Amino acid sequence: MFEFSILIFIPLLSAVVCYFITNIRLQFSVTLFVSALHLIFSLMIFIGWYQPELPFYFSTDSLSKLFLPVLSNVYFWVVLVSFSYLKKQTTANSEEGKKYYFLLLNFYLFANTAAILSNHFGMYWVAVEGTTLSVAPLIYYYRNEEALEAMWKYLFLVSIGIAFAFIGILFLTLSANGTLLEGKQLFFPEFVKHASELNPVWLKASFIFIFVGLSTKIGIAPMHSADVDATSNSPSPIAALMSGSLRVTALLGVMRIFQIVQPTSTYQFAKTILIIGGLLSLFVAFVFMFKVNNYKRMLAYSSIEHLGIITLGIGIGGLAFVGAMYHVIYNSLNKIVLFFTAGNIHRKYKTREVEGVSSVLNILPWSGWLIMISFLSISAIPPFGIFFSELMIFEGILFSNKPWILAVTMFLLLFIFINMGKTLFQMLYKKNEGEIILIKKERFEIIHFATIVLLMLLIAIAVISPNILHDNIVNISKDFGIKL
Amino acid sequence: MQNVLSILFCLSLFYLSVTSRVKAYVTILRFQGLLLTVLLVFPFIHHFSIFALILPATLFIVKVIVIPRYINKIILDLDIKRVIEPTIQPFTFLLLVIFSMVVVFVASNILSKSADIETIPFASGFTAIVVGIFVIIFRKKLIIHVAGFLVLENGIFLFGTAVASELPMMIELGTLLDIFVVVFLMGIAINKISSTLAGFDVTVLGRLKD
Amino acid sequence: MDLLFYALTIQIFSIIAIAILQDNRKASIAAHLLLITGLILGFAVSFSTLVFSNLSSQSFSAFGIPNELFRFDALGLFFLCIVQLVAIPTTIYSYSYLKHYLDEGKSIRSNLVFYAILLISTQMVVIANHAVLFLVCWEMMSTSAYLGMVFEKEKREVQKGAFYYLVISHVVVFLLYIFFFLLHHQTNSWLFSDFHISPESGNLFIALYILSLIAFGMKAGFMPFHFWLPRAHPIAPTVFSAFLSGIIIKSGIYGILRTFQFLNPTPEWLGWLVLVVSMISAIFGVWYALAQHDIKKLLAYHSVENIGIIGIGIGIGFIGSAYQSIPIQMLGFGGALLHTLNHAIFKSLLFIGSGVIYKNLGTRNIELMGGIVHRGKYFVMLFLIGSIAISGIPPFNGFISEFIIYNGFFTTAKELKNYYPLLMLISAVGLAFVGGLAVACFTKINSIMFLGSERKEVKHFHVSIYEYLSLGIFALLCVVIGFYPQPFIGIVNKVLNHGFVPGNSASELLKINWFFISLIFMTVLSGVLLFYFWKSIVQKKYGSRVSAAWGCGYGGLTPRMQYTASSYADELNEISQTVLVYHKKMKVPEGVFPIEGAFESHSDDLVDSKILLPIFRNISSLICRINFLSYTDIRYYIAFILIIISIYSLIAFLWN
Amino acid sequence: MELISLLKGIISLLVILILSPLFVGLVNKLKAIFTGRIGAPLLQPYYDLKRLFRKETINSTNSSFISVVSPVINLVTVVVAAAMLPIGFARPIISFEGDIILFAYMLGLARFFQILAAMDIGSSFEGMGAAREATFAVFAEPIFFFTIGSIAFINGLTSIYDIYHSIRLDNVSYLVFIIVCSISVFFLAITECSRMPVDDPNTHLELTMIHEVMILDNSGIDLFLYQYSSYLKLFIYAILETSFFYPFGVRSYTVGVVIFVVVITILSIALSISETITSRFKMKNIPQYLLFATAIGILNLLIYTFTK
Repeated sequence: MFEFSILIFIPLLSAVVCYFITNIRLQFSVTLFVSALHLIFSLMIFIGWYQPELPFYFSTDSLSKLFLPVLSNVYFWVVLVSFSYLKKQTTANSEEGKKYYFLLLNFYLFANTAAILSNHFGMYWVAVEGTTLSVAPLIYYYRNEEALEAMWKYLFLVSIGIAFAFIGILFLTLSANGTLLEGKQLFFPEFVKHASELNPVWLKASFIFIFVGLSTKIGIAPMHSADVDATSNSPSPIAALMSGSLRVTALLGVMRIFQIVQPTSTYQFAKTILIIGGLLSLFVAFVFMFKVNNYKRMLAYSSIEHLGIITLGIGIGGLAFVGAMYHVIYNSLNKIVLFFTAGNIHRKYKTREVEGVSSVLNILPWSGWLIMISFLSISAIPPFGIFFSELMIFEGILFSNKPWILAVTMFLLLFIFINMGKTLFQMLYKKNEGEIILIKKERFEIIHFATIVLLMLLIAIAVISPNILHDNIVNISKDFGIKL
Repeated sequence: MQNVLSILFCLSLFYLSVTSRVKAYVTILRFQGLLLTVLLVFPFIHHFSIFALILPATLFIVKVIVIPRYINKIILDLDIKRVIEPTIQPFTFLLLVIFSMVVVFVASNILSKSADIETIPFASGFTAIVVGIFVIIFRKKLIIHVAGFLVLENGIFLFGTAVASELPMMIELGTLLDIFVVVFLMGIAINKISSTLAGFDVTVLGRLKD
Repeated sequence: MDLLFYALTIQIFSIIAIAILQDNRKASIAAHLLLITGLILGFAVSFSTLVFSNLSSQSFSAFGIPNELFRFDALGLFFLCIVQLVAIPTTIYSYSYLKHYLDEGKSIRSNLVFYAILLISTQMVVIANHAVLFLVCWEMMSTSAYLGMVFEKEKREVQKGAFYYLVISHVVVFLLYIFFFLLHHQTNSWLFSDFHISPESGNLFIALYILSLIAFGMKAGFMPFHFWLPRAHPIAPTVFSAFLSGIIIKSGIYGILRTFQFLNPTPEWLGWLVLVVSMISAIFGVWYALAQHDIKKLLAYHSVENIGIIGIGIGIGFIGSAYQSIPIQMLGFGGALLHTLNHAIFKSLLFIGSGVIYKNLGTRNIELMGGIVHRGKYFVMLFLIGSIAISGIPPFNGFISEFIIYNGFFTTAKELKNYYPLLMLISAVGLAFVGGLAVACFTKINSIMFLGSERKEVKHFHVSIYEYLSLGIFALLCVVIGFYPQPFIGIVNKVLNHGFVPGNSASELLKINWFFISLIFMTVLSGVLLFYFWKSIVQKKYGSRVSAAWGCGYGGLTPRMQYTASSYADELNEISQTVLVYHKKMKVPEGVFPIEGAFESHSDDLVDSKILLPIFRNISSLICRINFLSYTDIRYYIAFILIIISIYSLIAFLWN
Repeated sequence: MELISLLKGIISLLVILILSPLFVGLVNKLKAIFTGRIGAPLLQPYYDLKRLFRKETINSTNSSFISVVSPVINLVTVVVAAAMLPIGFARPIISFEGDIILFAYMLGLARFFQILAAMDIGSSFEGMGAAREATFAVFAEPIFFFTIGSIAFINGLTSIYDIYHSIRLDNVSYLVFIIVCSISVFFLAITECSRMPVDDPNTHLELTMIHEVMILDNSGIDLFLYQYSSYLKLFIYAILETSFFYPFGVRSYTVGVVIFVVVITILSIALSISETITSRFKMKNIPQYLLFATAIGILNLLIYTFTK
């Protein structure tokens, strides 16, 4: 019960606290404390120093053990930089936004933790909806028209998507009719246990609905649009939060149902659907990288691309699945760095258009080099982690029964790399005529510290490759019936 | 009894598809809420328990009283025009609804072979979902979109009762709460939109593009 | 081997030094010193290991590091030696180069860091034994090279060319992924030492070879994959273009040779494929070079030519291995290896020389140069040595390796009778043709850049002591290998004997009468000196003076009346107009009172300008026409959900 | 035995060094006779050399150390090349496996410096000459390989001495092959030594010359060296030519020498005749001419390879 309260109640509590205290600094310190606590606990659980016994509707398994640290890590860094961000980022009418900022963050942590730890579809559904509700106002932080539109679209589309996911869940109960599970609760473990008895027709239907419904949150094409709008128009920490942890949480649901589907006859079908989704997302990213002229949108599309890669890997299975699990971690780390640095650039140039930005490397040396390095790392250049995970995924694809997918993927990735690089390097290098470059030092801030630490982490995890992580991922793939 | 309610539900959907007044939507939402409440209360006539009444009660409060009032309030505050602006003829819309309804009924009839489900509530629930989507797709006003979303939710609820699985009450309540908050947020958003963008239909939301 | 890792560590320290030292100058001095010490130590270790130890054991255990990660076999050590040998003078030059920028008050830290990373990763590439480690080092090498390239990042063409290079290396690494995956899948191991696949495995064998040839060939710059060199080299800072052309493109050669170690014996057609491709690269590389006016671009095309010559050697070797003939393999691969070393030396020399010129004249266009010989005599001499060497003319090292390759032709003709003499003869003629073109090209650049009178007024021409030092070291190497090739031949022979040409006894390489050749060279040298003194004595006797050149009685010769580079090369370029995409613009002065006329000749790269860019443009224009996804209205999003669900349900319905 | 063969080699080298101007003189004399003039005396080249030797050296104002060392290098390399040639089956001083390559590349070295020296003057006349020299050299190289090289490749012999040594009369196709080879060597000689119809050794129009214009600005000892090395070069090619015509199988030194003299005379007659009856080509046509010679070589080779 203790760890349960640490992980779930304390965030809720601090949300309430944040509602009552008005001083931003105080709110910040409370939230930071909570996030640190959360991080420590989730790491302890991950390392397995003790097995938490959680109450009804909640439990931990290898999958949630992996996803929980991802969440709390992202959350911790986001909170860490948030305060300085709020100090600097004052637009005309973002005051009230500040008031609820930390409250909503805490609520988000509460909901997201609940979603990850829940072992019941209904609970999961409620919690995920909760995350949507907590994120939507945060998207509207800037209080301008774009933010408003983004929020509306995100809220509306995702709510509908979630509704579809609910239908999927109902189908799942239907599929349980006439089996031992009939009338039982919608607990994952039972379903996984008796999966083979489920009715295939309804199972298929339920998989489709849950996948498509949650796709609106994961950002699998063609349900990606609202996601892109939201990520590109929210303040950078929130964008990092969304592409770092929220999408992953939504992915968790898909993986749950995939895990249930796995022993049944629907397995192949589900894999195909996942592969189609992944390829579609890659294709969408490929198309939009050609015409994107707003660097935050570009990053958003990049996270579409990487979630697509992960989905593809899960769908392919085998080694690709393991690679996908690693990719989840690395991608979330890398996305934080990208969005933070992009946030710095936005703060300096006051525009998201690529045209408006020039010679970043001279004006903001720190952020410039950091965003370049993180771009290199996101495009799978060693020694950063993404390289290794993509290596695994590629090898998995090559030796799956559909090697042609590798060719397609590589082609798309190559062009994504080209266009992203073109856009980014133009920002970094381009020197407008008549513009005097004065080489002045950019102040070294907490945000740079955070990004550097994260990049280090990105290298360290890849190079050291701790056994706990590897074993955990091996366990996950065991749960998914993957023989390595 | 359940079937009767479902049929009524479907009739409400027909009305929804031909009406051209915003107010009518609110009324329909109320009506559907009422139907769902009755549907929930109905089993308890035999074995009565206060505890079991919590859920229907909340349902009634949320779906029949609070949300419709709230929507009405928004309509009055922003004095949104009384007529909806359909993008296609009501007649075509009706045809579309009928067509999809037929498809859904046939399909669910086929599906009911493989698993025992009461076809009529199931099908009508599903039709409600489809119609909700149609409403969103073919109407311009954001408030109507919200209404469409609610219709969809009602459909899901009906359909949930049809598949004869009792979700734990806590989760049902959570669902209701979520829906309520969503609608609440949407209302705020619509307010903001009408104030900042001077308009309350989707045509004003066209800024974000590549 | 521990020492080697200490050496690497010392080099890594240089990065730290840059990080901690605040003052730019101090940082640069410290970093360069550390790098050079590390390199010298490393070179000492690797060279001594290569020469003295018997390389029987495939891998040494280095402290801490488990065996399978690194491997110090003959081939790896040979390339390691090349890298370090070339890196030392380049680093010396790098110091003065960066000093030049420091005086302008430009920050050079980043550039220095990337240079250090480039050096270290390149040394790691050639000793890596684990495929993934290899890939990591490989990518770090390419990427740090890119980051170093964009030193003068404000310039448009710098951004373009460097990015072009980055994209190409990305493509290469994608291909390498597949290559190593297949090897891993087949041999069920990641270690180079375990990779071996026999031709029995049929298609896989061929596929692997094709992959490796495309990937490594792209890195090495074989035609038609050469297009990135003439774009990347000119824009890179001289240190990097020297290293790029001297070392990095050799990593492609290294890869191909490794592939041969993994997969042999090769089928014969493969040998012919390599031979023909290399011949084309050699001939058209030098021909393109002839048409250039940008000195660095010209040198880049010369790298294509020399890679072609190396490839010819490799092709011969492949043919030899197809027939299991040891002499042919020895001569072919031996020529290739030695030419790799030689090219690394003189190409670095030439690039650094061009860098010096660029620093002083501020232009890379040779049409604007001239008369430098009167400013820096010794500099010109050093550059001249490099030019003679690269044209494969005796008595310098270029000739030695080409001589070995010619012997390869002869031996192949001798060993494998019937139609081989004819084919080999044609190949030899091709190589001779390349030599002729190279002579034409290097006489062109030497004479236009250095001789005559100054076309553009040279403010000052100063060559710093460091520049002289590095150039001198390279020139010395050229001379030494030219005049006294035996030890180097011995090393190459040893490399080939150990795990390269299986089961070899008496070496063909050593059979060549090297002693006699170096004797002849000595005679030539002494003869020249002798006659020179004699001539000067005679001149003393009968007098000598200086006067204006003969201009058909017209006295006022001006620098602009000198012969230009484009007119020098015109006749040859005319002949292969279509391949070179060679076009001229001429404005003839007309009328009674003619206004000034103008003439310019220009050559684009065929592959680059006629194939790649159009393809890319078409793709992007096609994609930009796709806009069914870029709706802004939320109703479409929701419609998408409905549509995709129905599609998936349809799939589900039609499933099995 | 070794010593004697070495001695023979030295003698033959000396013969080459001494007789080369005479050969030029002979050709010029015959040419004069054919054109109905009396012409210069037979030993005129020697007189020229003597005269030049005595003259004062004048260098261009632009010239650098290149034009100082170039004549020397030119001479030395040509002499070394000459030392690889057999006369009357004496093993030359320099003779080892693959010296045919060294021979070609030594001449290449000479050319390299000749061109540089020409460009060193900094006048456009020399520029033209140098450009032409470079251009035609590119096409001359293949001819050399297609003739002498072809024999090398066919017999697997890589030393000039062995190559000529291996020439046999036994089968007809081989004989034909050798003869055609000698023809294309003749073409090669004409090109390399810049005789008619490629170049006119005694024109004085700067715009039309190749070799002469390159040394236009040289004088005194430099010109002496250049001239002498060009005489040597001509004689070297003459020897390459004549060596085909040794009575096959005869292995006696004296007979060899006698026949050598005879053939040289015949060759000079042929050369002078050709120079008399042909006129210079336009510069544009010279590559075709060279390609034609190459074509002969290739054709010949193909025929030979596929008739066996």
